Amino acid sequence: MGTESVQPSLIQSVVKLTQLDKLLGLGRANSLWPMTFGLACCAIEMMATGASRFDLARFGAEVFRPSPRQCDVMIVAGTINHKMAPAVKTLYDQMPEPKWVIAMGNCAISGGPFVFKGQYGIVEGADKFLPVDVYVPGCPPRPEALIEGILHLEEKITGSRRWPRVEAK
Amino acid sequence: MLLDTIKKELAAVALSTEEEVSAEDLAATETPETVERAEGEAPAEAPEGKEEEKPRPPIMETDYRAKGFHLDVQVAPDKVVEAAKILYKENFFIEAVTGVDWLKEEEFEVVYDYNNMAELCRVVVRTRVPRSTPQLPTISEVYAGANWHERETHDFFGIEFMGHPDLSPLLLPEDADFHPLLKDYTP
Amino acid sequence: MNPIPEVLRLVIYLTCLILFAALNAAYLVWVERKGAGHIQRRIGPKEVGPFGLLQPLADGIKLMTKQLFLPAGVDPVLFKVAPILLLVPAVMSFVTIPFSETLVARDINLGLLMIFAFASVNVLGVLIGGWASNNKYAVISAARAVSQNVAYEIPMLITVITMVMVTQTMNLNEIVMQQPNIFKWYVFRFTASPLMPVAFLIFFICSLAETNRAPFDLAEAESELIAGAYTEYPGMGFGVFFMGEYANIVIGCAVTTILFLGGWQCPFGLAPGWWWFLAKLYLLIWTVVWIRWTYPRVQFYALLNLSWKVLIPISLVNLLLTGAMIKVF
Amino acid sequence: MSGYFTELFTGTKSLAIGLGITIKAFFQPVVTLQYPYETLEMKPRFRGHIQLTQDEETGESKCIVCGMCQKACPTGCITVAGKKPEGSKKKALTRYILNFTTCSLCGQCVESCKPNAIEFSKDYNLASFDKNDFIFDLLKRLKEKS
Amino acid sequence: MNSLFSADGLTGLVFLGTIATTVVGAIIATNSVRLIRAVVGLAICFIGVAALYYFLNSPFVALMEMLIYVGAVCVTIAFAIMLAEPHPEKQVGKNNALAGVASLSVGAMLFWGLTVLARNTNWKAAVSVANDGSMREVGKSLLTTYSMVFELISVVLLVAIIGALVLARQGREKA
Amino acid sequence: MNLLNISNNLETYLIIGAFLFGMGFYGLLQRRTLIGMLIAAELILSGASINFMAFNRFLAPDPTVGQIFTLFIMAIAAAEASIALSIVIAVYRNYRSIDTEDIVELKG
Amino acid sequence: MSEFALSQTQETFVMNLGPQHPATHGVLRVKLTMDGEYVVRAEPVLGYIHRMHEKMGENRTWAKFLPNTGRMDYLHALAYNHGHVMAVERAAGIEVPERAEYLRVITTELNRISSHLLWFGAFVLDLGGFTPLLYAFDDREQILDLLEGVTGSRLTYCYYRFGGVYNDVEDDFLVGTKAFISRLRSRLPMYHGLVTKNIILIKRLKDIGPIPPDMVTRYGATGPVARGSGFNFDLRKNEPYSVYPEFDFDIPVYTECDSMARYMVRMDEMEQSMRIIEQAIDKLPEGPVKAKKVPKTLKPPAGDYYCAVEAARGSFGVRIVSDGTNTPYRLKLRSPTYSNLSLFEEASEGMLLADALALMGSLDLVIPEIDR
Repeated sequence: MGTESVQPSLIQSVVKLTQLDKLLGLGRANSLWPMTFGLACCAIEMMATGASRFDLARFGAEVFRPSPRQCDVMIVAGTINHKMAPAVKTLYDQMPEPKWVIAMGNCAISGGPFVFKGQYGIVEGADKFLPVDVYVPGCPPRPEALIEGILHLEEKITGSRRWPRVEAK
Repeated sequence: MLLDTIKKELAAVALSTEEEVSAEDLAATETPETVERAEGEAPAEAPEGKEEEKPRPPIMETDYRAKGFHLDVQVAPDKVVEAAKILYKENFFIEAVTGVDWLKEEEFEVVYDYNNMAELCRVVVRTRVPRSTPQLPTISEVYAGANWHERETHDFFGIEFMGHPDLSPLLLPEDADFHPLLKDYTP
Repeated sequence: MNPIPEVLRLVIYLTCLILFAALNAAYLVWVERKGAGHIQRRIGPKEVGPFGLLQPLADGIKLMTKQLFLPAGVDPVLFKVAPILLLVPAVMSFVTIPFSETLVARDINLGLLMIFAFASVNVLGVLIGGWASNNKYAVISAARAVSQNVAYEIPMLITVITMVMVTQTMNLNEIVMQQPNIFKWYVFRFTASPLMPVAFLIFFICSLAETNRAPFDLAEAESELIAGAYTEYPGMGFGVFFMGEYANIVIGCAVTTILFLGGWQCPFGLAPGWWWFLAKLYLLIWTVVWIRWTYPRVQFYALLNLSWKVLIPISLVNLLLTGAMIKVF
Repeated sequence: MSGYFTELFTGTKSLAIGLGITIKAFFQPVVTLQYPYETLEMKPRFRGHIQLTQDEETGESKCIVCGMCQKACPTGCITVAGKKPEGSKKKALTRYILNFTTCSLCGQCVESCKPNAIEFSKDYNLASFDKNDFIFDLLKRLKEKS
Repeated sequence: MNSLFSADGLTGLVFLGTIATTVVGAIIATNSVRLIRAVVGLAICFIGVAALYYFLNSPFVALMEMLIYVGAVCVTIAFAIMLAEPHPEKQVGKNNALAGVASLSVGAMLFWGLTVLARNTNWKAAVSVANDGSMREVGKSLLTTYSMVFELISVVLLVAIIGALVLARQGREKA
Repeated sequence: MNLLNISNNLETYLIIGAFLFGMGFYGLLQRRTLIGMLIAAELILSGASINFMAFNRFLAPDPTVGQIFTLFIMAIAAAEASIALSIVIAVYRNYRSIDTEDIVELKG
Repeated sequence: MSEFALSQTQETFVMNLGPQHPATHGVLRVKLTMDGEYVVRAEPVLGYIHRMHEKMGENRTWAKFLPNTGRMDYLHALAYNHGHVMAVERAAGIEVPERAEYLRVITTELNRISSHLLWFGAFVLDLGGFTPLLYAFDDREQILDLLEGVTGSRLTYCYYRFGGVYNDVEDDFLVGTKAFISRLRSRLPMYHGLVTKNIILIKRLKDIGPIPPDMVTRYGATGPVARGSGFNFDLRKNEPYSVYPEFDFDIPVYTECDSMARYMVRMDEMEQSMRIIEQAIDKLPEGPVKAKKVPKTLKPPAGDYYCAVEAARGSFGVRIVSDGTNTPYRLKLRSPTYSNLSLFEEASEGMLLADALALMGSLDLVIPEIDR
C-alpha cells in the first residue's frame, strides 16, 4: 500500500460554519466508521463496545472497516511501540480526510504503565505523532468510556452534544 | 523412572569437575567473587544463598517443590546440542531458552528448559559463555522450536548461536543494534 | 403512436429506477444493520433519526464528502471505471423487471436473457477494480470473484434453461402471469418437475454466490483479504461499489421471485400488484441478510465442490427430468 | 454414493438448525444497555481512578502524608506533598496529584494506605479533548465535592 | 429533416453513440500499452457491437454477445492477464516505430479497401423474406437445417474445454 | 445523407465491420504479446460477425442464417479464447514471458 | 527444460499480512510468500507490541511487577497473575491459605471460560461468521461482571497477591457464579448447534491445518494445541499446583491433530472448567484469604526458580533468577503462544490462504503475550 502525505486538518482550516457545513458535520458525526485496528488489551474492550451489551451500532459507528481507506476514525487502542509506530502513521496517512483519532487507554495517551526510566520500546503516547482528538483514559477503559469518547468526538464535529451527560456516581 | 534414565544419559555430556572448563566455572561460583558481587547488589542475604550452592555438582537433582524443576545440568557450551539430542530422544520438549547476564562474572548463562509431556520431569540445562565472545552452537536443528527462543536471546543479550539460520531481530525493530536486557544497557 | 410520451416515459422510468436502486442500496444497508443487530440481540442503528432511519443519509453525506484521492500505484482510469462497470449493468437490469403488470420500464421478450447478459458483466467490474487497485489482497479477491462467478453461473444457467423449458417464454411478465396463485407458483409446480423446490434452492444459492454474499463472500472475506477488491477505494468509490452490490442482490432476489414465487401475483389470487412483488422481494432479501448473519464463510474448495459436485449434477438431473416430463405430459 | 446423500441431508439440516437459532434470537429481547440513557451502577469494588476519602467529622482528607501510596505505585503516578501546619504534630496534605494516564489500576496504593485515605472512585466514563484533564489534583477534587 | 427529439432522431443519436463506443473501444483495445486496459477497451467495443446487433433487429444475438463476449471472453482474458502480466516497461521499449507504422498502414489499407468495396458494390436486397428472424425461428433452424453444425460446434467446445484443461495443467506440472 | 438515419443503412455496418477488421489486423501485427494478439483476433472476428449480421438484416432471404452464423462464430471465439489463453498460461509458466520474441526457442 | 526456465519458474509473490490485519488478532505481521492462493512460506514477524515486560521485571520490586502480568495475556490475565505469584511464593517460601487457593482456582477458571468464549467468537469471526462472536461476548460479559465485582477490573486483573488474594469474595459472587454456570450450560448446546455442527464450519476445520505430534514436541507447543494432537498434557493434572488435585475433572484430548480437534478441545475445556468451579464453590473453606507472614519487602533467597501454570493457551512459565535483593535479577516469562506460533511457519506450508488463517485462528493467538 502506498503512502500519501495529506496535509493535516486541510479540510478543517477551509471550513467555515454554514448551514451546509452543519449538515455535513451532522452526517459525518453520525457515521463514524472506525478502523478494525486493535493493538493490545484495549482492543478487547473496543470489541466489547461493539458487542451486544453496549452496542456502538446505535450511533452508527459499528461499521468497523478493515481498510484504512474507508475509515473516518482511528481508535488507537493499546500500546504503540517503536516498531509499530511507522505502521500506525502509515495507516493514518492512508485514511482520507476528514479523519479523527481517538486515543483509547492509558498506553495510547501517554504510554501508560509501560513508561519507566530507561524504557527502550514504546512511544509515550499516540499524540507524539498523531493529532489525537479525544482521549479516553483507563486501563483499559470501560466500554461506556469509549462510547463517551465517540460522543465527545461527535460533539467536536457538530459543535453541540445531543446526548445527556452522565455523571458517575 | 524417566528422571533416573535421563540423569544417567545426561551425565555423559555434563560438565565434569576434573576438566579445566569446569574449574573455570567453579571459580565463577567461588565465594570471594560472589561476595564481591553481593557487595555491589545485595549485601545481606546473597552470600548465604550462594554458600549453599557452593559445591554445586554439574548434574544435580533439585528439590522440585522448592525450585520448580527436577534436574539441573551444567554443560560446556559445545555440548548443548548433544544434550538436546539426548533429551529429544526421550521425547522431551523445549519450553524456553533464555540468557542471564552475570555482569560481575563477565559471563552469560544460557538456560534451556525442557519438560516432558508423558511424565512430569523438568530438566534445566545451563551453560556459560564468556561475555566477550558470546558464542555457542544452536540447537534449532534438533528442536525447531528453539529457533525463535534463540533469536529472542540474541535480541536481548547479543548471544550468538552459531549455525542458526536467521539471527535477525525478532522482537526488536529490524534495525535494532542494542541488546536491552544486558545489565549495562542504557538507552 | 406518440413518440414523445414514450421518450418521457423511459426517462422517468430510468430516473425512478436509479432512485430505486440507490434507495434500495441505502435502506438495505439499514435493514442489514438493523437485522444483524436484532439477530445478535442488540439494537443496531437507533440514535440517528427515528429507528436510525436517517443512518443511510448520514453515511451517504459522509461518503460523498470524503476526500477523494487516488492511492499511490493504482491505474487511474480503470480505478474510476470499475465501480461504474459494476453499477451500470445492475441498474440496467432493472429495466425489464416487472413490478406489476404495467409497472415495467421495458417489457422485453428476452427479459430473462437480458438480465443474465448484464449480470455477467458485473464480475468484470470487480475484476478490473481489484486489478487496478494494485494491491495484492484486491487482486486475490478479484481472482476469487471470477472463479466463483464462473463456477456458479453454470448451475444457475442450467436452472434458468429448465425454467425456460417449463415456461416456454423469456418474458418476465408472461412468466409471472403463469403463476396466478400459490399452487401454481413454479416452486410448487410438481407437475412440471418434481424437483422444482430443489431448483428454487439451487437458483437462490447461485444468486447468493453470484452476488458474493455470505456464506459465499470469499471475494470480500474481511478476515482474510481486508476488504477484498474494494480495499483501496475511499469515499464514494466504495459507496458506488456498495450500491452496485446491493443492486445486484435486489436483482437476484427479484428474478427468484419472478421465476419461482409468482412475482406480483397474490398467493391467493386476490388483488395482484406491486405490493406483493415488493413483499416477496424483501422477504427474500431479508432471508439473504438472515443467512449472512448466521453462517461462517465457506472454504474455497468446499465452494467449488458445492457447485461442481452438488449443484451442477442436481440441476442437470432436473433439466433431464423436466425435459422428460414435458415430453411425456 | 449413500455417503453423498447423507452428507447432503445432514448438511442441509445443520444449516436449517443454524437459521433456527438466529431467528429465535431475532425475536428475543435485546440485551443492550443504552448507555447515555441507561447506566450501570458500578460495583462497590470497581476500580476507577483513586480519590481521597472524606473524614466524616472534619470533612477533610484522612491522609497522613506517609507516602506509602507513592512508594507502592509501580508506575509512579502519585505525587504527595504535605507540610506540618504550625502547632500541629501531624503533617497535613497540601497536594495530591494523580497522573491517571500512567495508572494501571493495580490497587496497590489503596492496599498500602493504612488510614484508608484513598479509595477507588466510580468514574468509569471519562473522556476528554485534553490529556491534561487526567492529571487530577485529588485534594482540589475533594474540596469541590464537599 | 427529422427533429432531434423525435423518436427517430433519438434513435439516430443513440446509434451514433453506439458507433462511437465501438470505435473508441476498438482503438483502446489495440493501442493501450497496458493489456488490462486493452481488455476494458475490448469490452467497451463489444458492448457497442451488441448495441449494433440490437439495431440489426436481433436482440437475441445482441444479448448473447454481451453474455459470451463481455461476460465470458473478456473476463477470461483479464483473468489470464492477471496470471501472466507482462512487464509494462518492457513492452514500451519494444514498440518499434517502424513496425508500428507498417502495421498501421496495413490495417488502414485493409479498412480503406473494404470500405471502398462496401460503398461501390451494388447490394441487392432479398426479394422475399422467409421469416421474421425471431428467436423462435433461429431455434428452429438450429435444430433442423443446422443441427449437424450445432452438434459439431458442441463437440468443438467440448474439445476446447478438455484441451484447455490439459494445456493449463501440463504447464503447471512442468513448473 | 441524414446523419440520424444511418442506422438503417447497410453500408454503415459494413464500414464499421471493416474498421474493426482493419483495427484487428493492425493490432495483430503491432502487438508483441500473445494476449494482445488474441484481443486483436477477437476484434477481427467481431468485424466478420457484424458483416454477417448486416447482410442478414438487409440482404438475406432467410434472416436466421446470419444470426446462426454469428452464434457459431461466438462459440468458436469462446473456444479459441479458452484454448489460446491456456496456451498463454502454459507458455508463461515455461518462459516467464508472453512476449512473442522471447518464445523463439521452441524447445520444451 | 532449460536452466533458465527452471530458475524462473517461481511464480510467487510476497504479501504482508499485517501488522494491521483483521485475522491476526492484533499486530502480528506475517510475511507470506504466496503462489496464487497457496502459501509457500508464512513467516511471522513479531515485536509490534513488544512491551519490555522482562526488562520491567528487572527494574521494579516483585510486587510492582504484578500489574504487568495481567497485561501480557489480557484474556486469561488471572493465570498469569497466578503464575507470577506462585513463582515468587515458591522462591520466598510463602504458604498460601486454602481459601485463597480456592478463590484463585474459581476466578482463574472463570477467566479461562471467558478467554475460551472470546477465542470461540474470534475464531468463528476469522471464518467469516459474525454472530457467534456477539453471542459469546454476551456470555462473556456475565463473567466480566462477576469478576469485576470481585477484582474491580474487567480485563487486566491484578487480583492475586503474594500469599493470597486482594480481597475476599461475597456470597453473591458465588451465587452469581452458579447462576452463570447453569446459564452457560444451557447456552453451549446453542453454540454447538449454530457453529460446531454446521456443515460449513466442519468443512473448514476438518482435516485442515494438521499439526502432527512430532511437530508439537519439536516446537514445544502446549495447551489445546498439544491436546488437539493427542497429547494428554495439562499442567493442572501433570504438575498439580494450587488445589487442583482436589477436583475431579477430565482433560479433553483429541487425536485428529486438525483445527477441528483444537476447536473441540477448547469447547470441552469450558465444560470441564465449569465442573471445577462448581466443585470449588461447594468445597470452599472458610478462613483468611491472605497469608499472615508476608514480609513488606520480599527478598527471596538467591537462586533460580521455575514455576508454570496452565493458562488458556498453554503452559505459562515464570523463571526467576533472584540474587537475594528486592528486585528480580532476571525474570523470564515463557509464554505458550510464542512456542505455539513458531510452528505456524512449518504447519502452514502449502495451504490455502483461508486455511492457513483458520489454522492461525485455531492456535488462539494473543499477540502481546507473544511479544511480551
